[in-house]
Amino acid sequence: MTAPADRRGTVRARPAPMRHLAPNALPVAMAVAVAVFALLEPAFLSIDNLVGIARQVAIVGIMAVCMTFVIMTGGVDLSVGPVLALAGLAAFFALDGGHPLPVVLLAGLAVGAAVGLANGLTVAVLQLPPIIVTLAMLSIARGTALIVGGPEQHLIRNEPAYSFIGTGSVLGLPFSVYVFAAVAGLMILVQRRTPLGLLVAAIGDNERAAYLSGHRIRITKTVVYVICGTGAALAGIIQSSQVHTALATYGPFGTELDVIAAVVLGGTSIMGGNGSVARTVLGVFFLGILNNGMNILNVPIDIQLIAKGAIIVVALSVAARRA
Amino acid sequence: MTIRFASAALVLFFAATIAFFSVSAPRFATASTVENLMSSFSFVAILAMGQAFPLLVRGIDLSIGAIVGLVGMVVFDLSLIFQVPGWIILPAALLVGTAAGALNGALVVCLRLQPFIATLATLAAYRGLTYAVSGRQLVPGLTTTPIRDPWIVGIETYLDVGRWTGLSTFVNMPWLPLSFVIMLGVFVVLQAALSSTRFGRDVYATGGNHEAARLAGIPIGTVTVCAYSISGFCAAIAALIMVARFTTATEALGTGMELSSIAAAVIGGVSLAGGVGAMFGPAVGAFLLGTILIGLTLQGVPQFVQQIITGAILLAAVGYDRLLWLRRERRPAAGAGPA
Amino acid sequence: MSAQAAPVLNARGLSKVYGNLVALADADFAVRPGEVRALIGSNGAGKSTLVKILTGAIVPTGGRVEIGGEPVPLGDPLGMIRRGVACIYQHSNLAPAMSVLDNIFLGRQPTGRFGIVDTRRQRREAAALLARHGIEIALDAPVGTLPTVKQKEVEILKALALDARVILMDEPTAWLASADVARLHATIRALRQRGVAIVYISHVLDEIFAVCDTVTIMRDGRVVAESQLAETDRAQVVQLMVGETLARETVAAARQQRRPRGTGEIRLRVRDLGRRGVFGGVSFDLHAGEILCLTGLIGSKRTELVRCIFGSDRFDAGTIEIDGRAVSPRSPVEGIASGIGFVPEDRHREGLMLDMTVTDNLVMATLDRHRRGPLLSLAGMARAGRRAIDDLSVRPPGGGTAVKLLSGGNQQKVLVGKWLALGPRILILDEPTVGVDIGAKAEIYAILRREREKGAAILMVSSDLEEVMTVADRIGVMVSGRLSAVHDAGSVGMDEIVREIGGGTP
Amino acid sequence: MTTDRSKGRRDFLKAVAIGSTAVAGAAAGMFGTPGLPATGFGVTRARAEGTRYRMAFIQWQPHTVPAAWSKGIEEVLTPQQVIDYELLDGQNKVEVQVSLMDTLISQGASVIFLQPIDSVALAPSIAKAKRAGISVITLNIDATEPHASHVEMNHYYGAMDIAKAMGDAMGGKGKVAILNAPPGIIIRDQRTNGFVEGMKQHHPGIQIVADQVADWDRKKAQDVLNTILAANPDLGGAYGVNDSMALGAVDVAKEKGLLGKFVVFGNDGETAALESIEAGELTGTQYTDVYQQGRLAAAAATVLATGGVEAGAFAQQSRLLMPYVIATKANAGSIQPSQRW
Repeated sequence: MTAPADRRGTVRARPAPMRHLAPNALPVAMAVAVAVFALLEPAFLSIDNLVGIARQVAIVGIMAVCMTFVIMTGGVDLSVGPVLALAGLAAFFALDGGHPLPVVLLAGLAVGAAVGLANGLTVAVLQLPPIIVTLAMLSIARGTALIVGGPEQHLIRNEPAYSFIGTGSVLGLPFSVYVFAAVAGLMILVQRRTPLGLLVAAIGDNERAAYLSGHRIRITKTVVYVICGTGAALAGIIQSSQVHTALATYGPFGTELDVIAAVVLGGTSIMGGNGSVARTVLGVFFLGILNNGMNILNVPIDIQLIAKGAIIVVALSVAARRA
Repeated sequence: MTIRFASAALVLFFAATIAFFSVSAPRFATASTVENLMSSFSFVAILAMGQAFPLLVRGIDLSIGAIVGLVGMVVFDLSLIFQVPGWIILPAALLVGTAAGALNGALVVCLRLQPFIATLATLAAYRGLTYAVSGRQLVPGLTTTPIRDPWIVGIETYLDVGRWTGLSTFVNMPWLPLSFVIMLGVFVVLQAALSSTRFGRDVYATGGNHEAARLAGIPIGTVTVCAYSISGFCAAIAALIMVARFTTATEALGTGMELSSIAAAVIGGVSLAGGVGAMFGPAVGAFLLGTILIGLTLQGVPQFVQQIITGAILLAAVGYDRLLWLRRERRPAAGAGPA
Repeated sequence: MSAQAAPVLNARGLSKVYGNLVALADADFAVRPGEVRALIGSNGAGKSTLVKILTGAIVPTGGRVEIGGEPVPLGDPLGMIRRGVACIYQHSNLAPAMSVLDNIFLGRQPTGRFGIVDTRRQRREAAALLARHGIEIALDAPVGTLPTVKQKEVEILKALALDARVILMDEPTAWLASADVARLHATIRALRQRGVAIVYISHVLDEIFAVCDTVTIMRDGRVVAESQLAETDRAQVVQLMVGETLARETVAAARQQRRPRGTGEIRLRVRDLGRRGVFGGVSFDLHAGEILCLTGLIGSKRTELVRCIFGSDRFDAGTIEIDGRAVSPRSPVEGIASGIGFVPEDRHREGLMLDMTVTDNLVMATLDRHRRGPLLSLAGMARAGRRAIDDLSVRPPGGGTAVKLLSGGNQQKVLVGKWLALGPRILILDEPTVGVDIGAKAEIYAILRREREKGAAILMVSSDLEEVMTVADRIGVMVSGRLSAVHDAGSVGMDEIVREIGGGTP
Repeated sequence: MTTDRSKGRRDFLKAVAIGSTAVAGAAAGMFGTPGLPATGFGVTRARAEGTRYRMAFIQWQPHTVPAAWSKGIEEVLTPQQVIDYELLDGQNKVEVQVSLMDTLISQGASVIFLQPIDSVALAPSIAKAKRAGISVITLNIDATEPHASHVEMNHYYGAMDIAKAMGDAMGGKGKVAILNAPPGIIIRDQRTNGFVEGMKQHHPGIQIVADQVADWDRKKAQDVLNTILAANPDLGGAYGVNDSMALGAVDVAKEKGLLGKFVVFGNDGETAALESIEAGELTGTQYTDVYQQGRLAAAAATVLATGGVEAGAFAQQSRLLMPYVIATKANAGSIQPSQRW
């Protein structure tokens, strides 16, 4: 945003700071982290733990992958936390009503899509600042979740099919990991192979030009938020199935920031523009590895937080330097 | 520029809200409610005013809540573990807060990090630091020991303005919390700094037209760092007020304050695009939110519904600001008088 | 004036190269105290680059600058300002939310104790300034709420308040009404009296002859001539400005190929088109297979006109017919739907996705054609890209390179190619060769003629008279929001056009 | 945790006595409570005079325990028909709780039930309430300011007993991990300290190899324990500072086929936990009949509100100490469905 509004050439050509991070700094940082953890605690590299990491990042991963587009268009979605809770509740009540699994899943995802749609329309059509819109939606959605679900835990008992989503495993890998992989794959496909993907990049790069090329910016932006909401909902379904519980307070304050951090570490500029789903996946795993490694070394929470902050700053400032 | 259309509308809305609750909510229009409002939301107002500065230079401070926590814990330690006298603690606390803010600014300026990211990182780091220095963990016995230092606890005193002025003979005047007076002080100082000092001009210029500011020889970097330092400084004051109010500090102090302060600031007409806003709006915005929460509680509206209403009001506020902007866009030539 | 006094600003051998576009080549430029020096040349001749170097906005690839005989560090805007080089930029350089007063004194308000701004003194000085230059303006109005003309005045005041030794004025009158222009000139003369050196950049010859002492003429990044205006006449100046840079045969070829009214089939009919407060009463026909050039001063609302035709702006009067069908495009989507392609003026702001690849940019307007079910056929896109790259001979020819790495000329070709891919029935180009090197210019002209042969109707906005004379079949001249005349290119001379253009501002 | 153990026990007996009589009395709408001047027929009189009482419960944040308390409280208050009761959300923020206290005070509530996030932080507001003649009843977390009554399921001693039971189950040796809550609320500190202390006292042979934060959350607990297990394959058990986290540990044990071998203890004793215990998955938890605790508090509240006792008069507060059991497969069955929350 600090790029001077000058004439032809000079400063506008400066690439968005984050861009150069992904290809070099992030993998390097990841390698270093892995090496350090492995040295201090060989068990870090055990198959069990690596699978564990994959399982642990699945939920944040799905949300991050789905939020990447939003951030690429210069937006942000702070409301993913409560959406996660809402979706879980919706699924629970659907199960309670004895509906078949597809209906249940649909119910959950629909809630997310609806919230996303609300966000998207407000941002794209009314053109209000995304951060405020989704901040408002954060408290609206949380309030709704608490009204709908109340404080009680809604236990999801003997629903083998539903529980399989979060707890089942195929060929030794948790099913949730497959879901994450599928979503990531799908979004990468969308980004690389569909008009939407190209359009999102175009809007982030030069919204005005995209508009003058005859594209419907508002619709695209709305869609992007819908995707984000749906992603959060899917995450919510997986979580509720993983813990056999639906609870209105799931996805507490801070969830959204973790997700955003993952996306940004992945090299997408928070100001919008150039970004990549694939690199977001990298960012997700980077944070996952940090958390897992520090847990496995039994690092106290205080040091964990400080380290996380410091590492984000270092990684990104390296990127900024490159630019 | 100090009081914009938005702010004027805000005042009207504020008045309307108060009027509404005064008639609809039982026991709303009482001295004690006013006291409650002043003492429970003065520090929110201070945080909102602090937050306004990063916003004015087109930044944002997500770590403001974490700084509150950090400062609170520092006060806790100094007072209870090291038995430092309060008159030393107060400046120390302010120093810590300002330093934390300055670090944010430095990250943004020197490392060229996006403000959102830089302060997101420090949000985690400062909270972690709070845990690390937490006297509650180091000396478990202290968890049940209140802070008694007069210098600190003294902040939580109430002034019976009513009696001094003799007004209380006619009406039941609310006692004035010192924290509210402090808030007023902060407001006056910061507003003065904004509207009548060179620094204030530089802040508006930096946020309003970065390139123009640079070409005009304004030290953008310094201005930015100062803006974040001010937000840290305000966080420190807020922390002191809270500690005085609770006679202790918890590790979680200030959690979520970043978002409420941003909300209050934006409701108060501070533009996220930078360069637009003042101190008046954020302060009123904070008390508006407070009034609504208290009013709804007195009306017996369930807490959860309150969250929804708060969100809706936030939307309304930005929506209204947008409306004004659109109107200005419609007729660029008009309105060329003093605003 | 004192032509023999030592130059206050003296630049030697300045050059600037972007990628493989030479924006400025070994240019010398000097201006003396009390001298008003015109700096002229067609768009992309290197004026803005020179100005940017003199204001320190960019660092030249080579050369040095002396102020008052002292060599100065380059690329240091503050240094330049401190040394008394002020600049009035074409784009706004003000903080919109701040008052006029604060903008005038931006970054250097007089302060008392504790950095408290001495508003009284500020007002005094501002008032004096206003009085001295006879400018009326509400000092407390937020600049953002002022009309553009007033904002220009604030810019000028800002520069004046700096009591600079050299003031660069980049198109200062572009947005000014003629009365204001006259007043500005009075101001300039007053400044000259006080020994201030002024560099006056403009397309308007009248203004130049009215107010300037000397002239520096640039073309294609080079200084082609310096002279005393007293000793030259318009014809010479225009001649120098326009030059004979295009190989004669190209020009010749272009001229004999002229086909006014193309196939005779009216493709686009515009009647009394108007947009309140911008332009009005514009009527013309555009035929299939012809190139109609709209020329005029910058700010004569040509861009606004073509935007309305394309649909990215709204018009509120008159009618547009395409192939006899009345249309009123309300968005680019609709404009494109009715077969219009639009190459905007500022290719960086409005045309290209700089970080995306050449191919991506080339297919940006035709994505739907490359859809196979829900997916894009990358192969198809690549093929289309390759074809376009070959047709337009984009260099480097890789479809995968990011557009921002291309030279201005090639970027422009990509931008044009994006619209050609659409096979537009009407192609609108706004200043298509700004900042494009001479070779690329010729290529673009060739492309345009090819499209014309294919029967496309081409509407082109250009301020570069040489260009207009070269490619146009017919020439329309716009003067402050009105289409004053449309000529057959063959039957009108450049000087005539020049007169009409200048004629706009008596 | 300030009181020494024996006193704790004595309070506990006294508490049961007061509690039961109070409940009986409240149900019958008549009173004779030891330690309080017998005013008689409080509620009846109130009903006659048509005076209504306002009572509110400020919880720390929406959660099963306060929810159950609230249920229990309502059970007692509703039938009396003279009391308006509402549940307020402290959003896990001290400042919110304090502000709510102020609001209730200016609203003129007659009794405030409070689950303080912090003992010290809420003390000033409690003092203020007392000045305003409002009785405050704290639940589970005591406050440093003496007030009307404190109804608690002791965390510190509970955690100690859990440590003991856990050690016994593990045969006095092995490694355990703590799935902890983030700092900032006092329950967390009390339980953790109690557990650590208990292990020191009863089973010095057992080693606490990990203490990691899992945010009260079942999913996080799963992830964290997974990781810890990778580092310590020989881990013998885990203590979840609340049941959700314990159940998270159970999930992991199930997945890794460690059921039976792996000892998991929780805290609170919510329904899900008890079921898991009966299913032979969760080893045990600290159970309290939270409904009963709510009823007890409500009963006391009724007494205080209608009994005409001056709130300021409580120089020395009554401590109603809830009986808790360490529920295991052995005794879990004896907990009635009606006692499960």
